[in-house]
Formats: sequence, C-alpha cells, structure tokens
Amino acid sequence: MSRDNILLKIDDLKLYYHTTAGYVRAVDGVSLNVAVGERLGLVGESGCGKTTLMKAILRLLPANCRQMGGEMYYKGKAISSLSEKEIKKMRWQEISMIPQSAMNALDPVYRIGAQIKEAMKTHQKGISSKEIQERAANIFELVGINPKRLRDYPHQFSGGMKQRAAIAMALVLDPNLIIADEPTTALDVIVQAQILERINALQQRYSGSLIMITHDISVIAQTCEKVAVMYAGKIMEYGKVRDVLNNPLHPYTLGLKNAFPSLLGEKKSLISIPGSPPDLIKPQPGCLFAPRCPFAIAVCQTEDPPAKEEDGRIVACHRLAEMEGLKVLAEDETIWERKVHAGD
Amino acid sequence: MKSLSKYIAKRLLQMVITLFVLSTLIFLLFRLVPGDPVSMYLDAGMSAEAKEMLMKQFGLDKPLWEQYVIFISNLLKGEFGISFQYGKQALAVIGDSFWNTLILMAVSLFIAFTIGIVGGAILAWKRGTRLELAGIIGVLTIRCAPVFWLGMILLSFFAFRYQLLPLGGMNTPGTNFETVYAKYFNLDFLKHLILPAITAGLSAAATPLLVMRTSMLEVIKEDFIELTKAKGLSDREILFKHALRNALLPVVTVFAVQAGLAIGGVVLVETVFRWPGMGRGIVLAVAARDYPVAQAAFFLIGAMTIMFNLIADILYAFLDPRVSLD
Amino acid sequence: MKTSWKKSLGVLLVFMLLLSMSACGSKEAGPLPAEEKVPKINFWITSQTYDPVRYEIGLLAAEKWRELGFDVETTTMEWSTMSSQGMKSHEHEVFMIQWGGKAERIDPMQWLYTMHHSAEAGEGGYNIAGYLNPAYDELVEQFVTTMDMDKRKELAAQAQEILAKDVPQPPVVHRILTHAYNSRDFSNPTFAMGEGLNSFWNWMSLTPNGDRKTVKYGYINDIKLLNPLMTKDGADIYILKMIYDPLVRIDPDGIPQPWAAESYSEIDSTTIEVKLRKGMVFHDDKPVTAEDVKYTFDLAKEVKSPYYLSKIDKLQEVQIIDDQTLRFVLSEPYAPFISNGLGTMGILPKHIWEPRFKEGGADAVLNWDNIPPVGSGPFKFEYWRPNEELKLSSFTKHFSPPKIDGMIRIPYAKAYGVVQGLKAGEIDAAGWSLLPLEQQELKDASQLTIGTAYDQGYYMLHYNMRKAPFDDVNIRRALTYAIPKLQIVNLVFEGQAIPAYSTVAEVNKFWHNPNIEKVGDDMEKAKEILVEAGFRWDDNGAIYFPEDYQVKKFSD
Amino acid sequence: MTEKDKVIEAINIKKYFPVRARERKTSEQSVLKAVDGLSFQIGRAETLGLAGESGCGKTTTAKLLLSLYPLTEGKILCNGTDISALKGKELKNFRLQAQMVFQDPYESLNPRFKVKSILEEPLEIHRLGDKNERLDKILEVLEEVGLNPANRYLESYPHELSGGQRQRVAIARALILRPSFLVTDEPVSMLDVSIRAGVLNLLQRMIDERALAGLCISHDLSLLRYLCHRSAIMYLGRIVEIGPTEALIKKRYHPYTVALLEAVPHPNPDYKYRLDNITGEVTSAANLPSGCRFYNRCVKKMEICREIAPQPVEIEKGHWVECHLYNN
Amino acid sequence: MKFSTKLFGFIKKDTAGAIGICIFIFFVIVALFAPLISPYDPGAMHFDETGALMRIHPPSFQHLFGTTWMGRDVFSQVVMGTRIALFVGILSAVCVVFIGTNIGLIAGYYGGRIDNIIMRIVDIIYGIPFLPFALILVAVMGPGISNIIIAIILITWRNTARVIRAQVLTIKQRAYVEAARISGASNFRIMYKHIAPNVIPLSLVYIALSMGTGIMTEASLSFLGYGAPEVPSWGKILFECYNSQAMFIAWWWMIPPGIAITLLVLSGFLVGRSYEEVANPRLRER
Repeated sequence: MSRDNILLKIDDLKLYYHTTAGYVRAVDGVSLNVAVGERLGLVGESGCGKTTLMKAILRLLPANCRQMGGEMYYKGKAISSLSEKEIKKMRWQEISMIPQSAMNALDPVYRIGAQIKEAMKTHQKGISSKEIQERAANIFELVGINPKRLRDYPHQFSGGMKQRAAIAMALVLDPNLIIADEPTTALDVIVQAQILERINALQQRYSGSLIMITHDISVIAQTCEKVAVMYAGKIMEYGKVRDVLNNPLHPYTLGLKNAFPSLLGEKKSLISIPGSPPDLIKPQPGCLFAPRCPFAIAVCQTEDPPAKEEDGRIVACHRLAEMEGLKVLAEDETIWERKVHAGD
Repeated sequence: MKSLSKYIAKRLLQMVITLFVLSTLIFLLFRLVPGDPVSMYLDAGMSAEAKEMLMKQFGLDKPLWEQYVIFISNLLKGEFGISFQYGKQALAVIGDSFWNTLILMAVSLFIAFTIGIVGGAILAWKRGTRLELAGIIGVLTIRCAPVFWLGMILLSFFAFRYQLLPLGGMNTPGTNFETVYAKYFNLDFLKHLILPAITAGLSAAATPLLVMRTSMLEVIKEDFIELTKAKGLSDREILFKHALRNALLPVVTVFAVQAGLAIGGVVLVETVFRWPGMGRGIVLAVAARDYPVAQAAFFLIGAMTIMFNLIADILYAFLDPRVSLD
Repeated sequence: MKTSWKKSLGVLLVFMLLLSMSACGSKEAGPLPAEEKVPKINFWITSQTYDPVRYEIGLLAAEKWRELGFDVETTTMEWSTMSSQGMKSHEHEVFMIQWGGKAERIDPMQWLYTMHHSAEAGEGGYNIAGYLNPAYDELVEQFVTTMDMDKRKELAAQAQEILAKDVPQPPVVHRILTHAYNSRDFSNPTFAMGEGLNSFWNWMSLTPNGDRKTVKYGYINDIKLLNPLMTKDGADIYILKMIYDPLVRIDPDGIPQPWAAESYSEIDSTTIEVKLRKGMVFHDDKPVTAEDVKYTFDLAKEVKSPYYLSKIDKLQEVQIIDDQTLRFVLSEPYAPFISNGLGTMGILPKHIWEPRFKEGGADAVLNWDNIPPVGSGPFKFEYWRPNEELKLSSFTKHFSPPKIDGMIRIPYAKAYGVVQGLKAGEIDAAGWSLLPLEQQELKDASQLTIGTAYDQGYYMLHYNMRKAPFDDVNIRRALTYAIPKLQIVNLVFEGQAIPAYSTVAEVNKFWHNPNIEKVGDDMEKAKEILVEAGFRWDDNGAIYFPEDYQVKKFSD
Repeated sequence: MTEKDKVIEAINIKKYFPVRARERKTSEQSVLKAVDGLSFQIGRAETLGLAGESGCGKTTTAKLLLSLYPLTEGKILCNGTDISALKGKELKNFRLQAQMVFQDPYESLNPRFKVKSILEEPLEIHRLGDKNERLDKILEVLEEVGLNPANRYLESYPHELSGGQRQRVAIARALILRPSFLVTDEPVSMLDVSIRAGVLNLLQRMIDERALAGLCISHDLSLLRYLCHRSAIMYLGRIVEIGPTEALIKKRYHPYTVALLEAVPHPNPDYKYRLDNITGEVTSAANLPSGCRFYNRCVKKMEICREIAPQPVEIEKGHWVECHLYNN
Repeated sequence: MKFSTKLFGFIKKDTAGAIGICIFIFFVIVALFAPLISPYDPGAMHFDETGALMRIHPPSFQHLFGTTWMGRDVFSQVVMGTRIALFVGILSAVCVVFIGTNIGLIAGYYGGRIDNIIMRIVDIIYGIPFLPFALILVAVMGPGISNIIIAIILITWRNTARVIRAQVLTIKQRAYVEAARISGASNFRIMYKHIAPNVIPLSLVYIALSMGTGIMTEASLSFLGYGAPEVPSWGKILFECYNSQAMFIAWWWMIPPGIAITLLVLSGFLVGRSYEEVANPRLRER
C-alpha cells in the first residue's frame, strides 16, 4: 500500500481523561491506518476507548480529555496542528459521522431538511437554495425516504428513518471519510440489516473511506474489509476481517468469538471470558488482558506485549508464536473456567 | 390552527373552573373574618341603627348562602358588588390599577427574562470561570434577598440619597393627563417605573437565569450539539441557533411559575414604591375588610396568573414541535 | 408583655430542638388562696401596622400595671378585629382607641352623653365601658335637653368630675398636631383645634403670596367616596365640607355660626327658624332654594344616611315658611342639633338627587359615587383619579370665595412620601401630623413653616366594666393612676402631646372643667388605693383581693 | 406433555390498551391490541423463547403471565389454577410461583438496598423463616448463582458490583422463593459480549436443575437457540410461528420468520444477509389491517390474505404456523 | 456507603454547598444561644446618661447595630429574630415537604383517576397567587406564626407534590419496582420502601428550598403588617423601620435584618442546589 493511499494515519495516539481520581487512559498508544476507500471496523466492548478515538479524529473531545502523546494525520497533516478554522472546514466536508443514536443526534426543534441543508450552507457558500433543495431531495431518495418528508421534524420519524436521515446528512457533502459510531445498536434486526445495507451500498457508490465502530463482530463481518479489535485502550489485533474472524490470533479475540452465539453454525456451548475489564486509572503492568487470559505466563504480567506485524496483520501478544496450539485449547471451556475467581 | 384554538378553549374552561373555585374560596375566607366591615367605619356619631343600615346596604345581613348566591350571580354578570369603602362597583374601584399592575409586571418580567436568558447563556458558556462563580453567587444573593428590602435599599440610594429618580408613585403629583394614553407614555412615567420594575425584575431574574444555565449545560452535552459541531458550524451558530433555542424550552416553563411568583413580588414592590396597582390595592382592601374590592382584585390577579400560564404553554408549543396542544 | 415574650420564645426553642415539654416551666403557686387572685388582664393592643404609637403606649402602660402586681397579657390585634369585638360587641377587657377631635365634637355631647350614658351600653352602642351609673345618666340627659349654654356648661363640669373619679374610660394623651405648609408661596393658614390644616377654615384663610395660587396638599391616604349620604370616612367629610355648604358652620373656636343661613333663632325649645342666605347658587348655576334645604334633610332621613342618622333623628319635620325661611321642628328638646345637625348637613341640590331617588329608591341614592359632586360650597369639584389626585377649584360665585384658586389633594400612601413631598416642594402643605424625626428632616426645606394645633381628641383606654376586675372602681383608679402619661408624652410622642385627664379636653376652653381629679402618673397613689381597699400581694408580687371583698362600682 | 407437566398455560389471552385521542390519528381503532389471542404452554424443565421486533407484544405477554396487568380476555393457568382473577392473598401466593429476571441489571436492583436486603425482601414479604434461616437461604442461593464466597457480597450495594454480578444477584432474587415459573426478559442484552455466556449458562443450569418452566424473551434469535427448547415468533400481538427452536431456525415456514432470520448478521464475512423478503416498515398495533396483519409487508401475499386472518396450522408435530400459505 | 456520607457527601464536592451549610450552622448556633448572645431584651428601651431615650442611634459598642426609634437594640432584635426565622423556616418546610412528598407519591404511584384528581387540584392551586392568598388568609385568621405557617403549607405543597410525582413516575418505571411487585410486595411497601427512599433526596432538596420560601413569606407578611405581633421577627424589624419613617436615615436598622434574611434563605438555596446535583444523577454527570 503506497503511502499516498493512506487517508488517515493514527500514530501511537494517547488520549487520557483528566479526572479527580487521576488520568483515565482511554486510548493508550493506538496506531492505525485507514486507506482511501477502505472500510475499517473497530470492535470492542464498552469502555474500551473506541468512541474516544473516533471523536479525537474530528477534535470533538471534551476539554478534560488530553492528547498525551502520538498524533493523527489526515492526508498527511497533523490534526492537532490544524487551526480552529481549518478543522471547522475539515469537519463534515472531509470527515463526517453517523452518530450512535440518531434519536438524540437530530435537533428536535428544526425540520430535518433544514438540518441537512445547514451542512451545505455552512460549507458551500454561494450555492443556490434551489440546488440545496435538489441535493437534499436526492440524498433523501438515496437513503430511501420520500423527499417530501424533509419538511418533517425528527419526532415524526421512526427510529430507522432517523438513522437513515442521519446517514443522508453524513453523505450530503460527499466526504472522504465517514465515521459510523454504532449506527444500528438501538434498532431491530430487520431495520439494522436495511441500514447496514444502505451504508454499504452508499459507501461503494461514493467510494469514501468508512470507519465502523461497534461491539458486534457480526456487524463488522457484514460491512468491513479490515478490523481492529480494541481492548482497554489498546489495539489487540488488526487485520483483514476474514483473517481475523476466521483465524483469530489473540486470546481476547478467541474469547470473544467463543462467547458469540451463532444462529446458523454448529451449536456449541458458549464460553465467557472471566473477570472484568481493567482499571484504566492505574493499569497493572504488562498485558492488560493478562488477568483474564487463560494463557497468561509470567512475562505477560510484567511486560507490555509488542505489536507484531505480519502480512498486514498486527497482533499484540507475547505468545503469538504458540497461538496455533493455544487456539485448540481455547475451545475447551475448562481452560477459561480455571481463571474464574469470583462470579465473572 | 384548529388544535390551538381548541386547546385555548379547553384551557379557558379550565381557567374558569379554577377562578370559580378561587373566588368561592375567597368568598368564604372573608365571611369567616372576625372583624366586620361595618365596625371599621365606626364613628361615635353613628347610632346602632346606622350600623344595621350599613350592614343591610352591604348585604351582610343576609344568610351566608344567600350572600353566596348573590355573589355568584354578580360574578356571572362580571360584577363583584359594590365596594364598601368607595360606594361603587368594585371593578370600577380597581379601574386603572389593573393596568398599572399589568404594566409593572410585564416590564419586570421582561427585565427578568432578558437578564435570565442572556445571563444564563453567558454563565453556561463561561462554565468553570470566576465570572460564572461570581455571577451565580450574585444572582442567588439577589434572589434570596427580600424584594421589599431590595426596594428599600434602591429607594434610599437612588431616590433619597442621590435623588436621581422619584421616591415612588406613578406620576409626579399635580400633572393632569388629557388621555389614558398620555398617562403611560411619557418620560415622567418611565422615571417612576424604573426603580420598581428593576427591583421586581432583578429579584425574579435568578430563577430563569439558573434554569437557563442548567438547561444550556444540558443541551450542550446533547448528541445533536456534538453533531452540529462535527458539521463544522461556528461556535456562534451552535450557541445561538441550536443550543439557545433548545435551552429556551425549560425557561418558558419557568415563565409560568415565575409569573405567579412575580405577582407576590409585585404586591411588595407596589407597597414599597407606592405604585397605585392592584397589589397595593389588595393590601388596603383586606385591611379595610372591603370584601368586594379584595375579591375582585384577587380574582383579577388569579386570572392574570393563569393567563401568563396559558401564554407560557402556547409559547412552549410554538417553540417545541414535539409538543402538541391538547 | 415581657413574660409572654419570653414564654413564646421558650416554646419556640422547645419546638426547634424537638425536646419534650420540660422547658415549658411550671407556675409557682403563691401562699395565698388562688381563688382570690385578681384575674388576669387581657390588654388588646392594635398592631403596629395600624398605629405604632398606640402599640407603644400599650406596652408602656402594661409594664406599669405589671409593676403593680397585675397579671397582664397583651394581645396584639388588627384594628378591624378589635373594632368589631371591642367597639361593637364589647367582648374586650381593656383596649385603647384614638378619638379624633373633629369640629362637631367640640360640643361635648358625644364625649359626655353618647360615650357614657347607659342607653348606649348595649351591643353596638358607644358606651363601650358599660358604664351604668343612674345618677350620671340623669345628669347628662339634662345636659342634652337644656338649651341654655351656661346651664349646660355647669352640667358638663359636673359630669366631667364624676367621670374623672370613676374612670370607666380614662383619656391618656392629647396629640399636638404638627402640620407644615409652604410659607414662601402661601400665607395666613388656620391651624384649627383638633384638625390643624385639614380644617375648612384653613382653606378659606389660606392666601397666595405670588402667582402660584393652587395649593398642592399632601395626605397619607386617599378619599373613599364623595357621596355625602353614604360616606363615613373622616377624609371624605373634610372634602365634602368644602364642596357642600351647611346652614351653620362651627367656627375655629367651636361656636356655631350662620353660614348658608343668614341667621337662625330658637322659636321655642323644639323649633328652630332659619333664614336662608340670598343669591346662593350651586356649582351648576342653579339657585339654592328652601326646597333644596328641606329636601336634603328629608332625603337623609328617608334613606337613613348612616352618618347623619343619629344627628337628625330628633328632627321631626322641616317646614318651608317662605322662599328664604325654614322651620326645623324637633321631637324633643335637643341642644346639639344646631352644631351636629345644621352644622354638618351640606345642602344637596334637589334637582340632582330627586330624580335619582325617584328612579331607584334608597339604594340608588346610597350606592352612587356622586361624581361630580355638585354643591354650593366655596370649592368646586374638578376631577378625582383614585390613589393619584383630587382637584378642587374655587367657586367664584360663592358668597365667601376662597383666596386661592384651588387645591390638589395627593395621597402618598406612606408618611415618608408626604415628608419627602414636602421637602422636595412637590406639595405645599400636608394634613398629616409630622413626627419629630420628620420635622428634623424638613429643617433644611426653608420654604416650609411648621405650625401646631392641640387636639381635643385623645387616646383613650376603655375598661370593660361588665367584666371583673374592671367592675371595681378601686382597681380602675389604681390602673389609671399607674398609667405613665408623662412618660408616654416624652417617649412615644417625643414631647408632641399633652397628658389628658378630663373627658373634655383642656384646649376646649369653654367646656373643660379644670378642677377635676387628675388621675395618672402616680404609682404611689395607685398602690395606696389598693392598700387602702385591702388588696394583698404574694411573695412573687402578684395581687390578691381582700377576703370577702365587695366590689365597689362607683366612687360614691 | 402431560397435564401434570404443564406449569403454565395461556389460553387465547388478549390485552388491549386504550389509545388516547391524540395518538389516534389515522385509525378509528380506539384500542391498541398489544396481545391479541395467544395460546401456548410451558412444561417443567422447558424453556420457551419469544422473539420478534420491538412493539410486537413480547414484554406485555410476559407481564400478563406474571399477572402484572389484568387480562382483557382469555385465561392463564398456573399449575392448574386460573391466575387471571386472583386478588389479595391468593395473588400473593401466586407470586411465590412465578418470578422474573429483567433486562437491565442496573435498573432491576434497587440502588439503595444492599444485596442482602434485596434477597431478603421476598422472604420477608412472604414471612418465610426466621432471621437465621433467611440468611442461610440467601447464602445458599448466592453460591448457587456463582457468587462465592457469598459472604463477600452480602453487604455490597449494586453499584459496587459488575454487570454480570448484578445479573446474578437478580437471578438469585428470582430463585430464592423457589418458583416453578421463571420469565427472563432479554437477560443478557445489557451485558458485554465476553460475559454473556456465563449468565446464559447459569440460567440454563438453573432451569434444568430446578425443573422450572422458563419463558425467555429476546429479539436475538441466536440467543434463543442456546437457551430455549421451543421458540415462538411474534408479530403485532400474535404468534405467527411456534415450534422447536432448531426446527424453527432451520425450516422457517412463515414469511416473517424467513425475513427475520435472514436479516440477522453473522460473524462470518462470507455470509450475506438478504433483504428482499420483506417490504415496508412495521406498523402499529393500534392500526391493524383487517386480514393478515403481515399483509402489507409480506412478499408472498395472496388475495385471501387481505381479507381473512389466517389461523394456526400444525405443520409438523409441535410446529405451528399461522399463514394462508400452509392453509390447505 | 454510609448514610451520613451520602447525606453530607456533597459538601466535599461543592464549595457552594459547604458555604451554605456553614451559614446555616452559624444561624442555628446563634438561635440556640440567642439569649446569651443578645446583650439586651429586644423589647427594652435604652436611655443615655442624661436619661433621654436613645432614639435612632448609630452603631456603637453598646449597640452593635444601633437603636430603633423607640431606643431598642437592633442587634438583640436581629439575634432573637434568628429563632423565629429558623422556626418558621424549618417547621413550614418540613410540613410542606412531608405533605407534598406523600401526595406526590400517592398521585404518581397510583396514577389514573387518583392522579388526575390530585393534579387538577394542584393546577387550581397553581392558579392561586401565593402572597395575596397568604395575606388574606392571615388577615382572616389573625396574625400569628401558626397561621403564617398554615398559609405557607396550604399553598406551597404543590411544588413538592408536582416534582415528587414526576420523579415517582420515572422511578415507577424502573425494573426493581416491578421486581418488588413480582416478589409479592404490597403497594404500601413498594411506595415507602422502594420508591420513597429514591425520592427522599429530592424531598431534602425541597426542604432546603422551602425553608427559604417559609422565611421569605413570613418576612413579607410581616412587612405588609401581618406578621405575628408578639414575635421579634426579621420581617417585623424591617416593617418597623419602614413604618417609622426611619429607613432613609437609619441604615443600621434596615441593613442587618435584610442581610440576615438573605443569608439564611441563601444557605437553604445553596445547600438545596448542591444537594440536588448529588441527588439528581442527570445533573451529576456534568
């Protein structure tokens, strides 16, 4: 992959929240690349830092969140070095987002059409109102809503329609990168499928890049080319979706897959990962997954596992070399249960 | 708008019921008073017969239920009976004082809500700064100070010590006005209005200000504000177009409550500043046991409170598309 | 006051700490039999809102009574409650009223007869104390029916003497009215007895010095209504007196003088002949006729005008002899009729009132705001904006036109408004008595001159002789002697008052009896009276009746 | 299933809610038919899954079975007694029989109660045992749900526990009265994926060990597959298909079942979901068509479907479908 | 977490709340030791060496806040007034909130017709202008502390009831309430064991706020001349000052009671507000 192809480069980024109890290491040394036209999935459980990471790209983090190290480059430019004016120009025009819950993401007191047009008016000065109207109507048709409903208020839309309206809004300026933050969490399966379908189709049509944030690996499987698995502010595993999901190389990904019920595949018993996510204020030394990992050895408790890259796959585990063997062991429920101390 | 007129009709009906209950309550209250209006006007030159005569004249010799029937039938005619003190229709006694009170209230509420909305937005924007702390403490202190005391201080400072403004009343004595219009639209009236309106306005400003601030802080946290930011809108656009408009909604709700409270404040302010309004009128009428006037004044004040409530509701529905009136 | 104060605080404290009853304090029983203890006195005081002065007087008197050993509880009341429960239904034990010194009270008819005759002792009567002394009744009945002035004066003196000894309702102090006016622009005011600048005569004598001829006159409250047959408010009556002419006016010295009448004479003990002044016109230019005069009195009787009812109830008939002559026939000899009847009833224009009465009867006449009021008096009504101002202008066609062009009466609602108005020159005169503090404040206003007038009215205590222990003359005398009248003058009035001893004021020189017993300001004497009558005190100083005590109602 | 094994039986139950005037916009229907004629039964040591889109009446059904709402029509038998008209003491006794585990363990545990009080309360209400006996019971049930050592949790407040631990406490509370019927409403949807399995396994174990009748509500069919013997698909207040879970997933008779199952995404990138077997959006239960209620979204609709509502047909043993396609 | 930490934990987090508590405690101490602190009987008149009444004397060492027109010590009056203020404030607040909380609980929990009736009554009461009503009521029943408190209670329970009802409506939806019902808990038990503890923090907020309302109403009524006659309340001091024409001259007579009212009401407000931030999780997130 040539360097020019890289749209967004995240390099050892550290984002800490300042609280009275100390720094919460929400994102702690994350490196990722998003190429032009690429669909990247970011999967992780609640509190792993995936949303923080995405907000950082648009510089939307609250004041108490500080960038403690690393950098993000958009088209080669460091995002933190952009002026206020530049970042405002970049927002939506270059990078737009599909918010987590469209229920709250639309301003309840303005018509949806007005909110979509607002984005155009802000960034494309001098555009005629007729053209704006036309484009808004077009984009509504694209996401499958009757353009007449541009005049509706958000509360007159159903959940799925709101989400579609949010997609329309994200696409209206034809951005290079769309960040979709759990775009289907609150929706029913059928609607979820429709929305994902819509995102896929539109992404292909507009050929922009997409970052899909979710906790649901099946959503990633259906929409993305690459996936990054995040745990406790760090990337555990990264690679092509097919590789990572069919052939996980990190104990955490293995555990995640074990715990995931499947509708069609062979029915095997589910295995949960024991324990709970680590304290991000005073993280223990070594691998952050070690306390929950059935394969942890002495070195895991003391040393941070290095991110090893191999054929475009990155895995951060001390025991990567033995993984083929461990994978078999991981199918055994008792291996995981041995780790159980109390409850979970 | 069909729903709006239907809604207003419904609320007006509700208002009529409320006012009916209110007036019954007040009617009963007055009849339970230990003092009676006639003894108020005792004069050793008057005989017992004269007093009976007065009782009869006031209709107080009749049994309670009959008095109530008369009271209600009067009410239906839009009358409150003849004032004991003034010998004319109670409404005529109140007369201009209704407008005097309404003007004072409207102006002070305007002041309160202007300060409240602008101040609240600024304080929310300046969250965590020293300005915010000073603003909150200042506004709270004024909110917690008795309004009549505030008035006394302003009066002694601006009117007595520095003689910048008149010492009270509504017009400089001895000026005659050709029309009602002229009475309210002149510089002299404005000068008299400043202190009472500011007193009432300042002390009523805290609640909308704090509500505005809180609601502003809440709105700023909302997802849609973040999205607006992500859309690349300028801070000013986000603040005024999205945050302010949404934050205004709870403030409108407060308006109804505040209007009710402001009436109480106006009673005190009118007393301190000798404003010839209904608030002062009610105090005098109660002291003189002039039931019809007190009833009428209370009724009008109640109606005013409810009207402000109604206005707030309609305003709310107007500002928030999610609310449908019914 | 002191104990109840502390007790209430004690109760509050108990509440606050949510403690049990323990702190409420048990009463110590004295060694003397409880049933002989002089019952507790409940002293009703008006609230400070109504009159801070009365409140303070009450506290000072109660303090002295406690010193004597009486158990005094002070109850602060609203005036309306007190007037209804005290003045009307006589449920009180003791309370205080201020009686104003209006001109028609200069003849002591009210003080001596109405307020002390047994006929007035019933519910709603003005013998508030319930003073039932047959000997006294006889004396004042004579006083009322006698027409001869010297004889009446003698009877009044006797009555005063009896009251001073029996003290059913002792006067406490007379105020000195302190009114200010703008002496730069106006001169020749009249400070009338009991009325000060509010007096009718002030408006007649006040003279402009320069071009400003309309007097702006400040007062604390507004007038209420201008219907002479319905009003009962003092402020209204002051204004009505200027608009309407009575046949007789009481001059500043209290002597009735012909006014709208050219003259009046007594035909016999029950008939008074009046000659109407010629050429008088009402403000609407219609002439004043004998018909108008007769109709006025007939109407007042017919509709039972509350204010005049008692003043003219002895009037049997008004006869028209000719165009200028009328005869007033009384049902029985009644001396005060000239000053109280002829002297107060303003002549009403028949052409205005008759149609109204014919159409709607008494109600239409009484429930009428009568605006504009049309009379024949020296002042003509211009306009009235309630709570803002009232304007009268002089009526040039009057036989005795005022020297000023008119007056504007401004109600200030609060005394400080009046004071600041005077100071700022907003008003030229005020009919509101100034406190020393306020006079101090007006020192710098060089245009102002302050004048005084003695009040023949007073602050008066009303004991209730229907209730123990006030039925006993010794107790009443002792209590009255204990009242610190001089202290009240000094502390409460800051010297602007004089102690009152007689029911007829000292300033009312013609009627006053200077030789009466001056009861007051003497704690020693108070104790002496009680000791002589055999009263006893326990260790705590609480007072007890003598054994087998016989209540003594009157002095002799 | 013999009569004796039947723990809970619903016979044609209906629940209509009144629709307020302002919400009644287009339709003339004055009631919302949340549940409109369901019949099913659950036996001992058996779990029935209930799946469907939001608003299809799953939760209302559960609440009806727990007698939290009065029925509009129909009958519910619990161990042979009709519970629809129970009041006072009898109702309280029924409460010993039926319990529920809620979706959100952050909501279902009173934040002001310690674990001990949370578990003690049901015992207290039903006056079971004295203080020591209660404590023993509490400790026992805590260990059973995998919270050991149990002592450590007694004095904890819910907010001091992790999500999984809370859900275990909630299960403990449901089990402490030894009910015969347990409803679980999306028992793991609020938990992180990595710990769901533990809670699911616990539930399964408890239902088996105690021979409970279980009702599991979920929108996630893959989850039901792990927990339920039989499953039912609900659409707008009715069960459109009910049968053994595996059979239901594999065979998919009803067009709606087909659509629902094909929309489920899979963690397998090679699999593609299909969207071509359903149209439109879900309508409201306040505005039902006259015939088949799936009519306007169905891709296989026929003339008859518009007019006549289909009746359930038993296609295989224990597998019922409500569709005109199978109606001959 | 201990109950006391929960109750007072906000102090550590919020300076304003801490200031409020300090002011409140200060006034409580003053009230408790009022007879010791106040140098004179508040009703006693004072005379100077010449025997003249000390009318309107400015502050001095003998009279920290000067004297009134009747030579009474303003400082003693203000100190003694603390008791009345606290008494009226606390008693009325507790009554108002007790009544309001229970009515809100009943209306919110039972819903339906009961709720409807109660809320209609609340609506009607919201139509009553508070101060004029209190004025009439006190004028009718006679001035007195108890009547003032009754007037306050009769009207202001509406605020608490409405807020508590709204809170109950949301808590009622919480799954643990349903869980309690499924456990067989009675309505009474659910209301008072499950719901009430969750609304009590809000009730406490309203106690703090209502205290201010009570004090302010008492002062306002006193100022209009309908105060309890025999009690030296702050409002009455101001009333006397206003009524005796001394307000422009005797600032020492006018300022201290006003400041005292302001501070005490403020303390309630500060405590209430900062406690609310703790009690209301929605606000706490900020």
